[in-house]
Amino acid sequence: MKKLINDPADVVKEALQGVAAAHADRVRVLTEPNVVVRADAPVQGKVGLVSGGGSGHEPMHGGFVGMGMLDAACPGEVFTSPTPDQMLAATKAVDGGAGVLHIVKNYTGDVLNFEMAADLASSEGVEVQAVVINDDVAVQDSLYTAGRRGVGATVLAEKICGAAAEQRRSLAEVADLCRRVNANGRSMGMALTSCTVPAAGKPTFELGASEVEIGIGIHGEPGRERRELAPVHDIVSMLATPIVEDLPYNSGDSVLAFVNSMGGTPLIELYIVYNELNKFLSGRGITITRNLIGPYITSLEMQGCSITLLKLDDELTALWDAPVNTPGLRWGV
Amino acid sequence: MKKLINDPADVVKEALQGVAAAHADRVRVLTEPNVVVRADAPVQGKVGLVSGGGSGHEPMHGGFVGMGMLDAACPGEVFTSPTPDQMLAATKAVDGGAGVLHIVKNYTGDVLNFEMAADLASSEGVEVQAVVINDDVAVQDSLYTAGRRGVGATVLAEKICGAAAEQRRSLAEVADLCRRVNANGRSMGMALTSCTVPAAGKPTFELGASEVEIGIGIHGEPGRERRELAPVHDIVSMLATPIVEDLPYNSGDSVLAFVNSMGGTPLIELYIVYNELNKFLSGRGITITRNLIGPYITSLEMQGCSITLLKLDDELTALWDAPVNTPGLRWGV
Amino acid sequence: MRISYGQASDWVRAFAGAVADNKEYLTELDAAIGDADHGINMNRGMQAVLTKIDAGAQPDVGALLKTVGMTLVSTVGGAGGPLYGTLFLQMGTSAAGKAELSGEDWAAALAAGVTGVQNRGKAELGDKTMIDTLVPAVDALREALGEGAGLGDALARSAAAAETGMKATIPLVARKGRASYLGQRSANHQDPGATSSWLLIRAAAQTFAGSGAGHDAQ
Amino acid sequence: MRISYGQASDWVRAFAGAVADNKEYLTELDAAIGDADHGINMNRGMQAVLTKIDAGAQPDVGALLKTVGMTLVSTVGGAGGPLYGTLFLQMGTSAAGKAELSGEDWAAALAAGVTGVQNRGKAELGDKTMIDTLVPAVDALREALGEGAGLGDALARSAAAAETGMKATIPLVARKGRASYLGQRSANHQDPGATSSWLLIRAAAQTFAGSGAGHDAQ
Ligand SMILES: Nc1ncnc2c1ncn2[C@@H]1O[C@H](COP(=O)(O)OP(=O)(O)O)[C@@H](O)[C@H]1O
Ligand SMILES: Nc1ncnc2c1ncn2[C@@H]1O[C@H](COP(=O)(O)OP(=O)(O)O)[C@@H](O)[C@H]1O
Ligand SMILES: [Mg+2]
Ligand SMILES: [Mg+2]
Ligand SMILES: [Mg+2]
Ligand SMILES: [Mg+2]
Repeated sequence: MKKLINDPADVVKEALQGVAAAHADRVRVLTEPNVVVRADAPVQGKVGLVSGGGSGHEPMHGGFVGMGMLDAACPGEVFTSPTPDQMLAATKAVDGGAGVLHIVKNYTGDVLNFEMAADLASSEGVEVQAVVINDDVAVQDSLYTAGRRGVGATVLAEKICGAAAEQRRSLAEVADLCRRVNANGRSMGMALTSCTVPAAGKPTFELGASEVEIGIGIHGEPGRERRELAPVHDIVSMLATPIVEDLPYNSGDSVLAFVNSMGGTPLIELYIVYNELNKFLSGRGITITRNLIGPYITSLEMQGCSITLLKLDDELTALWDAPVNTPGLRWGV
Repeated sequence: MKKLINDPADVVKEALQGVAAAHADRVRVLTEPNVVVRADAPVQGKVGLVSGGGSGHEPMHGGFVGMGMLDAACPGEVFTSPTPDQMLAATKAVDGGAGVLHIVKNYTGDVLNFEMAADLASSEGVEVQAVVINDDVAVQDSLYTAGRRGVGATVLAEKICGAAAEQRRSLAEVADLCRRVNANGRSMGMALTSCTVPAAGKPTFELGASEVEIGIGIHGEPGRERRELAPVHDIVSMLATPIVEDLPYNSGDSVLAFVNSMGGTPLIELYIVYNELNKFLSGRGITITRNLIGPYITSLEMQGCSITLLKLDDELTALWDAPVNTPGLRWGV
Repeated sequence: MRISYGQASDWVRAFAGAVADNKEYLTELDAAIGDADHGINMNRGMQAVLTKIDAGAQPDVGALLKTVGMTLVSTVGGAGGPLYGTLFLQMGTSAAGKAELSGEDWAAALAAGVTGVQNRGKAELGDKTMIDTLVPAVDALREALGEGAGLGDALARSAAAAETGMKATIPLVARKGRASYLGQRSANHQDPGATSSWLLIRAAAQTFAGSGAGHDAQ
Repeated sequence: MRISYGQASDWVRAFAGAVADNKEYLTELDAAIGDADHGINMNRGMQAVLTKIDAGAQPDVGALLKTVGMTLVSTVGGAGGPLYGTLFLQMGTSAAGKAELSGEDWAAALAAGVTGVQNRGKAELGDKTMIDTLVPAVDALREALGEGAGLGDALARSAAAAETGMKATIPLVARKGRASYLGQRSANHQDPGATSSWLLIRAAAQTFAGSGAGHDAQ
């Protein structure tokens, strides 16, 4: 394992120290338990937005704390859901009297820990609602399973709900909006390489020199299917077809297209993916009216990409365009 | 070679098509020859800023085209300096009557091609100045060699000169400022892995499972020294010591610290690097007053990082803080 | 034939030791169908538990188990943290105020813990989770005690049932937790949580058998 | 013993063929001390040259060489583009308006080209660049012609000197171009540009020897 780290046990702690040193203008980093909080939290009268999850997905979530997006993020160990005490501390730190929304990715660990935290916060008198994001079409959904994973739509939900919260919308409204983003967003990802959890010290899976995993999540877990490497034209079709057919996205729809690097795939390849996606969608009469291209929800140094589509209307578009000022996403200010 | 591409020969072309499709609000992409131009170019009365270089360093340079930064970028083939006809087309496209500055990284190919282009542009009546960036302390400087490479300081020069050009400073002033950024900036990089030029199809060099290259450039070339992997604490000291001793940066100095990913190193590691750098500099009485952390001048999918320091004064700080609106760097607007 | 505070805490220590010894193994099982952290997470948690219980004795067995649960909840994370945390918290509630446990107390506490895990995680038998180890372990324990077996025997039968349950996860297609994302590809792998749960049950059989609760000590 | 337009263009084609055949080899040499693109770049450029010269004949040898130079400048990029571009452009200027070249014309054109490369790149003999191949090649050519050798012989001696110069780059520490960044680590590798230049000179000896300019055709 070659990484720019000291001790695998200190990865999260030292990365958070780096974040604290780099972005003191926008965030504070609490320790014991670890929470990244907006510098001016709690914002009185504003719904507080809290998310969290395992580390290793940077900039998500800590890099999305700031004006117009999250009020706090709870970083767990690498690929490990954070604990309820972190979520409780975050919830209390951002409660400005208008309640707190927990944006939870659908993983058993995240869901259970956030549930425990919400119980604790409620018992301390903080109004909490939780929305679970589950946009990954690679996973067969069923009442009898853990359901679909939450992936790329999480980033979009955090941005859009963050904008709505800045407008002082109510907790119920922001939660509804979050469900709306989730309902209109779909994702699918693929890997060219595995990644190495620092504490594990070796790659989570092994891929042959010309193999790829289709339908991966963001935790280095194997995907739905292993297959031979193909031209990106075909890869995009493998990812985008199940996405557009699932919701479905139809001719005439406007979408936000989010082409995400899993961490190790550089921008030059992402733009080629975007080019193929644009052609794929045009061919179906779907128009990309907004886009996001880069490493935003990553899986350590994994090479690969994911595609997320979000069906847009005027309101979602306006909220997407609203100012945001976080270390990971910034415009309009 | 596993990459998200179609044909290696089409990498640059298709990535540019992706850029054109994604960022039509801010840039236009010309073909034959390839140039990325600010959408509203030429801006009358403003010095035009042109840079360029091989592709594979994204977002540099094409991602830095837009208000407050470059007016045009010339993308060459992967790791190959662009050609004079690209630079000539760019220069003519951005000439708003106040002259054009060529920001050139010190590589023989870039220097020679930009020289030829400047001759051609001058002969067509466009006033051109060129500034060569050579901030890489890994390379021993000498009158009898090609001198130092231009690396991380290029990004900072493009941002700072872009802000000055927006203020309608003269070509001579913007060129002077560019030389000042270069004079006050120093960089050094390292690699954990090699990278694969698409057309070559295999890694440029091979590194053992616990080897790193210290003092690399941005073209997958071997560095000054191969050594055993070390904790990031030591790596940062290997990179930062020659940097601070070269200029030198002294106790009491304020600096911009730029921690850059070579493309394949994820943000979580960069923040650990930043944390170590912050401690290293604090220990010498040097204060980081601005920072930039992320993949901005990359070497395809190479894992590794580079550190760039720029000594700041009030003017450089204000120009750094000025609004910028490019696909790769955005704030204040 | 009663479980003292010391024995209960020895059990916790034995489980911590087994987790530490099997850290890589559990993580490898999790790499195959999950995210390669189960051993790392459980070990981080159990090391924190050791630090906690080394720092001073708790008032009684119930308090001890609650402390273990609280510590796991706040140090493990992932699915394992709330699930094992709940297991110990509910065991602690069941054993609240008791300075020592009879065999029936132990069985009742374990059953309460497992019910807690089921309430929290909503997994059924056959979903390929730790439930596939824990439910047979509780059932066998109760059955043995009901048949009048000594605690040592009952614990041995419980551990055997746990092991069978653990191994039975191998052919299953996961329906809960992260492994469920793999669909059919989750088959032919032993579930990591079922494996750590077997270590827990086996530690009880070993710890309590080797002391006053041993099967000859009826 | 004169070089016709057809022979000149055969030489360009022969160079293109040699570059194509040695594309991987040149790129590997460049990977060792540069950035692994020299073969790829030169091949892209020479393929563009072939397309260009296949599209229609140029008015004369000078125009042909200029077209080659212009095409290389606008398709190769890197250091190779302007340097090889300049070589051909200056050769074209030297041969301007000539329908065919004498041995002396050829030597003068090549010398002008190499001087152009030196003016542009500022490399000296021993800097571990294409200059280490080209300067000895020109010197040997002129010396041979001065001694009254036939063009075929002179070209053979030129090619031999080019090869010696190319091999002499192996022990050198680079002082120009990308390899200079490596310092001492650039030693013990043959320079890629010196190697492509040897292909160029060798192609001349082979092309012109095998036709009217051959060494028996004095
Ligand atoms: N809903 C559930 N109910 C019971 N056990 C579960 C459930 N979901 C997951 N598990 C158990 O948790 C184990 C994984 O734990 P761990 O790796 O620590 O968490 P994570 O999956 O969050 O990385 C699985 O092997 C399984 O036994
Ligand atoms: N200043 C120079 N003068 C002459 N030749 C040079 C000079 N700099 C580099 N070269 C030649 O260029 C070759 C490299 O060409 P190429 O790989 O195409 O360009 P780049 O170095 O830009 O990738 C070197 O092997 C060397 O022979
Ligand atoms: Mg996990
Ligand atoms: Mg090159
Ligand atoms: Mg796990
Ligand atoms: Mg090269």
